Amino acid sequence: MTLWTGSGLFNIELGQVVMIAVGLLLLFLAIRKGFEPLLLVPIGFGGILANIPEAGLALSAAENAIHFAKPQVLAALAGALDVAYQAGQAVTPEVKEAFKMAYNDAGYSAVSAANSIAQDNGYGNGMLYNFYTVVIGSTIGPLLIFMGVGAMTDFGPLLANPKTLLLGAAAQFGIFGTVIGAALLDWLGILEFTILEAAAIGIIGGADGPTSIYVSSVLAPHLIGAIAVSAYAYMALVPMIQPPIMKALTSKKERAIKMEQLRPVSKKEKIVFPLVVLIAVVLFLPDAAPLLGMFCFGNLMRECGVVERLSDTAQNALINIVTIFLGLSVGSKLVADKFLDGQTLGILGLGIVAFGVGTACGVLMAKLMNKFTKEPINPLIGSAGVSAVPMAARVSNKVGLEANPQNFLLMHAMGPNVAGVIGSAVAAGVMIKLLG
Amino acid sequence: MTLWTGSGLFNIELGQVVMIAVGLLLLFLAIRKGFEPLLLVPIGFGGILANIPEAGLALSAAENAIHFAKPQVLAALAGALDVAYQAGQAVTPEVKEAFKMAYNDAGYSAVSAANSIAQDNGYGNGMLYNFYTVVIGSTIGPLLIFMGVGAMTDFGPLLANPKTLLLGAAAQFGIFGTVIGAALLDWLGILEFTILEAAAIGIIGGADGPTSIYVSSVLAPHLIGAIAVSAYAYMALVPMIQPPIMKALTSKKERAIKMEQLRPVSKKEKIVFPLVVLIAVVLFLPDAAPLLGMFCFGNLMRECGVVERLSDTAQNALINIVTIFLGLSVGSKLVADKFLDGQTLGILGLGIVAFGVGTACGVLMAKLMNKFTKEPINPLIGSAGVSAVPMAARVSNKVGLEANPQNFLLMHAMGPNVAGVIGSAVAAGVMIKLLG
Amino acid sequence: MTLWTGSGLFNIELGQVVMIAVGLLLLFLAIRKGFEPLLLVPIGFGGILANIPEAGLALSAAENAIHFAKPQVLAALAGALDVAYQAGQAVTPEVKEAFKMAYNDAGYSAVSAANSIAQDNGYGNGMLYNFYTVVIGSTIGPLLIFMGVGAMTDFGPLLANPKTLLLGAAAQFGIFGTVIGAALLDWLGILEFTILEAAAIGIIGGADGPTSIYVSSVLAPHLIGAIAVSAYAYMALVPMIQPPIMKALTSKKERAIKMEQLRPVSKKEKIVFPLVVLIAVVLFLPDAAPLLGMFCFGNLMRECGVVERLSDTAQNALINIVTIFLGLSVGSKLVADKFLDGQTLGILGLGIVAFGVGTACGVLMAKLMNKFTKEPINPLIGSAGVSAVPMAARVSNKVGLEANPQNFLLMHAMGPNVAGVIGSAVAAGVMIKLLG
Amino acid sequence: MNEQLMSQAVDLMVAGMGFVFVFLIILVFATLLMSKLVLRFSPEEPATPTRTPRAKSSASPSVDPDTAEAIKKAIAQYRSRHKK
Amino acid sequence: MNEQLMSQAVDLMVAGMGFVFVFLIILVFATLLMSKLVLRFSPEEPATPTRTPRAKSSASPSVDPDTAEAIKKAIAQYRSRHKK
Amino acid sequence: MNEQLMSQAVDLMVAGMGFVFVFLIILVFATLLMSKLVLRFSPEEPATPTRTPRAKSSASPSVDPDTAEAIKKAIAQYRSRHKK
Ligand code: NA
Ligand code: NA
Ligand code: NA
Repeated sequence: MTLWTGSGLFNIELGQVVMIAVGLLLLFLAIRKGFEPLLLVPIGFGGILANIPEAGLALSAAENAIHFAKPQVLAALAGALDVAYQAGQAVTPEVKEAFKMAYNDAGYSAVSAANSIAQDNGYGNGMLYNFYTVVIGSTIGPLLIFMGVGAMTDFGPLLANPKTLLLGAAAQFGIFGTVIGAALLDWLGILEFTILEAAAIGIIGGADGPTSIYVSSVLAPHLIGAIAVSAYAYMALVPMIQPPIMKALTSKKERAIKMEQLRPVSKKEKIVFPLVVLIAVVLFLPDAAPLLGMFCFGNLMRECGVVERLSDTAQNALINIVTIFLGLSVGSKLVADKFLDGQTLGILGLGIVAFGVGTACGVLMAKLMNKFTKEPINPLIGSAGVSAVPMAARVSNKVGLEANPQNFLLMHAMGPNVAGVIGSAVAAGVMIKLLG
Repeated sequence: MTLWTGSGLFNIELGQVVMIAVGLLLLFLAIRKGFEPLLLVPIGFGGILANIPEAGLALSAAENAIHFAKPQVLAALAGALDVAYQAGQAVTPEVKEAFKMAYNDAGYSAVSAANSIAQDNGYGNGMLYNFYTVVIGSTIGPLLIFMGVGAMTDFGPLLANPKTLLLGAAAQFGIFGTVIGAALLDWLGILEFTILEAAAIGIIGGADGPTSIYVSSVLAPHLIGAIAVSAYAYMALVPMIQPPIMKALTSKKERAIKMEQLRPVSKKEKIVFPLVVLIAVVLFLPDAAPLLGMFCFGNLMRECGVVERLSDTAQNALINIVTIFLGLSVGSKLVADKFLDGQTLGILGLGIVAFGVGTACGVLMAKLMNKFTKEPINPLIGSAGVSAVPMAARVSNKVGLEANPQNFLLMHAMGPNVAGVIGSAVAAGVMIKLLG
Repeated sequence: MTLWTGSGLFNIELGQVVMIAVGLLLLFLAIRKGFEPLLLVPIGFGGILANIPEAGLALSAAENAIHFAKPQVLAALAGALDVAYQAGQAVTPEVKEAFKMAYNDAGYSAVSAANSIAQDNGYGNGMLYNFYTVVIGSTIGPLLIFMGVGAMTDFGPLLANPKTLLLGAAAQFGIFGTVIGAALLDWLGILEFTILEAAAIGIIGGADGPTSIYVSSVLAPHLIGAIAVSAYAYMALVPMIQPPIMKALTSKKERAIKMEQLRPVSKKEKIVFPLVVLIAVVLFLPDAAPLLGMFCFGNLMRECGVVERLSDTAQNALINIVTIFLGLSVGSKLVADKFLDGQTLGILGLGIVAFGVGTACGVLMAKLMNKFTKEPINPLIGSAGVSAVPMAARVSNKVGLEANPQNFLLMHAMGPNVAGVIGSAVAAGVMIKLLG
Repeated sequence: MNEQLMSQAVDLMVAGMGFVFVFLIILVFATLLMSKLVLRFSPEEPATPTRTPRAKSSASPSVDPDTAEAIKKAIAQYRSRHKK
Repeated sequence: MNEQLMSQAVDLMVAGMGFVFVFLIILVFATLLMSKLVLRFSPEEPATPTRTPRAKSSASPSVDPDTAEAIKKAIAQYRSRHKK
Repeated sequence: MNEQLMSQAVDLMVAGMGFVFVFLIILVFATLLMSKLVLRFSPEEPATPTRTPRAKSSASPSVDPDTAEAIKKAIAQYRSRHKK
């Protein structure tokens, strides 16, 4: 009997069924459609695991104790969580709800105390909860991914043409425009957001996975699932989202502009550049130090040429290990009561707006710069400023080739593309500084 | 003088000498005899480290403080552990024993408090204790190994002939038969076991290392050393244990049965299968979710073809790193007072029974199925249902070739072989559900 | 405004400017001059990150809370840290200083309580602080590096000529001579040291990175930055430091001595040797168990031939991952108020003395042994006893070739070279036993 | 001696083996159904034979074994020389 | 509905985009200055062309593509056979 | 100035160097004994010469260095092209 009353079929709730379907959908998109599979396979699978009824893999010890709601355990928890409950009192759904809310609102010490009590009573943290705490709660996961990305990034094209940094700046309008969009939805009474939530949603416009996860883990951890899914899904959709916008904002003649070949960049410049970025961070935006610091560290290991072992590990074993856990951890936030919510629809809707605005601003900035510079700038490379490395640069190249089959923009677009990574990290730092 | 009174030679106890000899024996078996060296080398070495006198590598800070037994530290610990001891009271062996027992029986909060006090007084956790806590105490180690095993498993032969899942089911009689065996030893008054201990011992019959370690870490952590050693040792002995049983239960004619070639299996089936298993877990046995979830996740990464990077890492760097720490952690439980015990002999004896019963039931089930199916089933593939991948399948193949030199059973035996892994994980889930 | 008042330029202190310059200098030495880049690149970069004003990457939650010094948070901390401060009292620099000192002097429980309170108030541990706690605070980092070094070490030359172990012993005079040197500086009133600090500084003479970091993390964690930098810098300078000393202490004729070819060493001897060392540790010096245990474990994995997977991982992915974090963690101790201190100059000065004394004693011991042994011993191999593997052995070879172009000492010098690693680990164990 | 242990063990066996069989029988049918559905909805996909477990990574067999052997040795030799 | 949200969002945009542009403009000039300094103080270094992103690991191109292709296949074949 | 520091330092040196020598001298004899025992009980084992530190992974030297060099280049070239 315990086997039956403890089975999934007996306990499953509608929300869990829906979320498992969402997880399967993410796996389908990742495997069949090739949507950023490195992240969406673990996220989708983690989402399914998080919604297995009764298993509590995504819950802390205290949350598991509240779920099973034995009266004597609740009585012990009541003190730590400051809930009015006496031993022996009937365990109604309202009582459970009161405990859940008290736990969610509790500070660091109260949470520790409640988990301690739950562990005294034989409950444990779920596997995914542990992953989340270690990998995302500590912010280490996104930072290590960023280090690996730094070790994979070649700043050569950017160094050959540093002006393209401005394209990476302009595309960040996608981030802040989305914040305005969220405020608008709130103002219209369609959805409710706090400024923290609005900022975390905006970061989707950065088109950069680890930055999105990092910022939302700091500002609005309860939205991390929807934000990460939205960010990675739209990054995969860049080849569909960007071209119409790019074509609408440019004439065929502009798209056919040929750019001059990039100058060769010396090894020394590549070594010194991450240090220049780091010093700029030191002087102007300490709050971007974790993100940009790890990024520059990865890039320095790559370029300095004397720590190949470490650079290889950062680009392979380490980033792969972290990716597995990061994906499962993000998946752990795909639980019904946090994901099946109007806000998620809002996040998905705002996410595509973010990409569109970023793309448009990048292109417009490139058109503007083309007016003021001697050497010609093809406005198509502006769209690469959203980052989504290297997809957005490839899109620039492809649309450019359509207009002029001799027009190879890939290398020129890599400059704004990596500039977009720096730009989003700076925007993230500003948000954390002002709101965090 | 401190150097001499603090030396190993001055302090070593007989039990430690014996356990160091056991560690050396395990190393000998692993290195010279090839007994599952990937696990037994770290386990044996960890066992030696754990028994270094005075080093306390396998002890927590509080256990180290109790071992050195300074009166003022004991006085401070007395409150946390609820032992009747006043500052200044003489430190007799009985007092130390009382503290040790109080620590072993203490709940999560009391253990935390005692370790905090010990750390305030300058004692630290031993290295192996930390490894054990992180890798096994959190259950993450066995689960990551299982993920790696999933990433190395090819379900093709099973998908070509799903009936062989039943052979993997039958062989699990080894697990539960051993539980009965342990109960019998208890009933006869030879040894004493609780049902938790009996169940943990039974899991040796699953012939699956990470499952054994996972289950015993949940149900009977004090037996984990003996159970893991027993499981890995008998897995290495499969080529000696199984053939006599297989031959005794089959006629030469049965052993010579040729099976039809397996149908080709499409890539899509291989991708969907781990999801089918996962959904079955969701619906019927949430308690198997950590084990089978990670196993299916590893297999999905392998088969989906879009995350080769992650699959490679799961099969190599990650599983190797975890194996090193898991082995040392298991070794940390090879301390004299926990291992040199009648129970260990019972566990070693029951372990071989478990393998024998599992093998026999698998063969008998195959004989039964052969009666009811159109296409012929060679009963020798039944023994592969115990898992011990891929050793047991190779044994089936070898015994088959002896009876009929044209009879290649390897691929047919791989089906029940991997089915046995699923079967043991299901059995583990049932045990944890009913007893955990 | 927040952006400006929170910027680095507005807040930077002179000490931080100097330390960032020190970090850049370390990067320059590592990248351009090839000074032990695997460690000095992460250390230098970590040093810069640790000194980013306002970012607090190297500070704990409580230290960050004290830095920002909100009155109500300080009032909450006052209880935990036992500082006389009432809510509402003005926050003067003296008050902040009092909190800092109280935190530095607090025991384990008080530190935990203070960090808990700071986290309740929204402060978090800095990224580098977390790295340090996990990697060095737990001592796991240096031990894993040592395991990897063990897996890379070939004891063949040592086994062919075990007498050379004595050269590795003699060179440890560098360690203890430096302790005397530190005591002398203290006696002369030039600098102040405790015996713990003197011992930690002495270990620089071991010429072994992980041993230095391990010992100083146990005995004098506040000096770990200066000690690690000093150790790695002088190891890189071995080709400059050693030759003059070697030439001063030997005649040209002695340097030209040809040694007999080493006997071949069987695989079995290589397998058994790490176990012999381990047993010696068990019997005589349990306090060296963590260091030498992990070293022997790594070497056993290398030589036993049945766990190539694990050995490869220990030598590559695992050691590289740990190196990245270990370097950043050491860098986190390069903060102005801990590094810019007379002691650091003393440490740098004593470090070179340590290398010199170790080199000299090794050479003199070799000359002594040459008098008493039948087969000739070239005194140049004595200098390799300081360890600094394999640099010191190459130096012996090079100086030998200068004296006699047919004189290949590399393999003969590898014996004392690896003996020096064992010798320093033994010396470390003695120090921890007597002082820890 | 624990009075109830034997009955607990028997109960555990009955529940356990029962559940293991039920679960794996369900899995047999689920797998058969899954294979049927997959093959119906994508009949055109070229099936990989069961015999080659790692078909993904196997390259074309046009290089003759001797060449492969020579290259293998060269790679091993190269590695042993150049590995740090 | 949150009364202040819109004004907060606008403030955030102004401060954020302002800072992003200021920071990246500073970076443009810092990078130009850095390149000029580097090139002045080490003019002799042979520059690596931008087109080959991993110039470090690319070996001499003296092996013709066909040979490389053959070896590539052999390596893949070798791996698929010998991998455990 | 710490009155006792010098005497503590001297004590530490005496105890430390004494112990280091005792330990390593014991290790010399233990190693000699071990080698003798190992060689007595398994005299037939073909000894590996000390000169080749990684004998395990070194393949047969039948491939001539030029071929190896060519392959090495091809591998590097292949990697630089196909690495993601
Ligand atoms: Na971006
Ligand atoms: Na099994
Ligand atoms: Na040394």
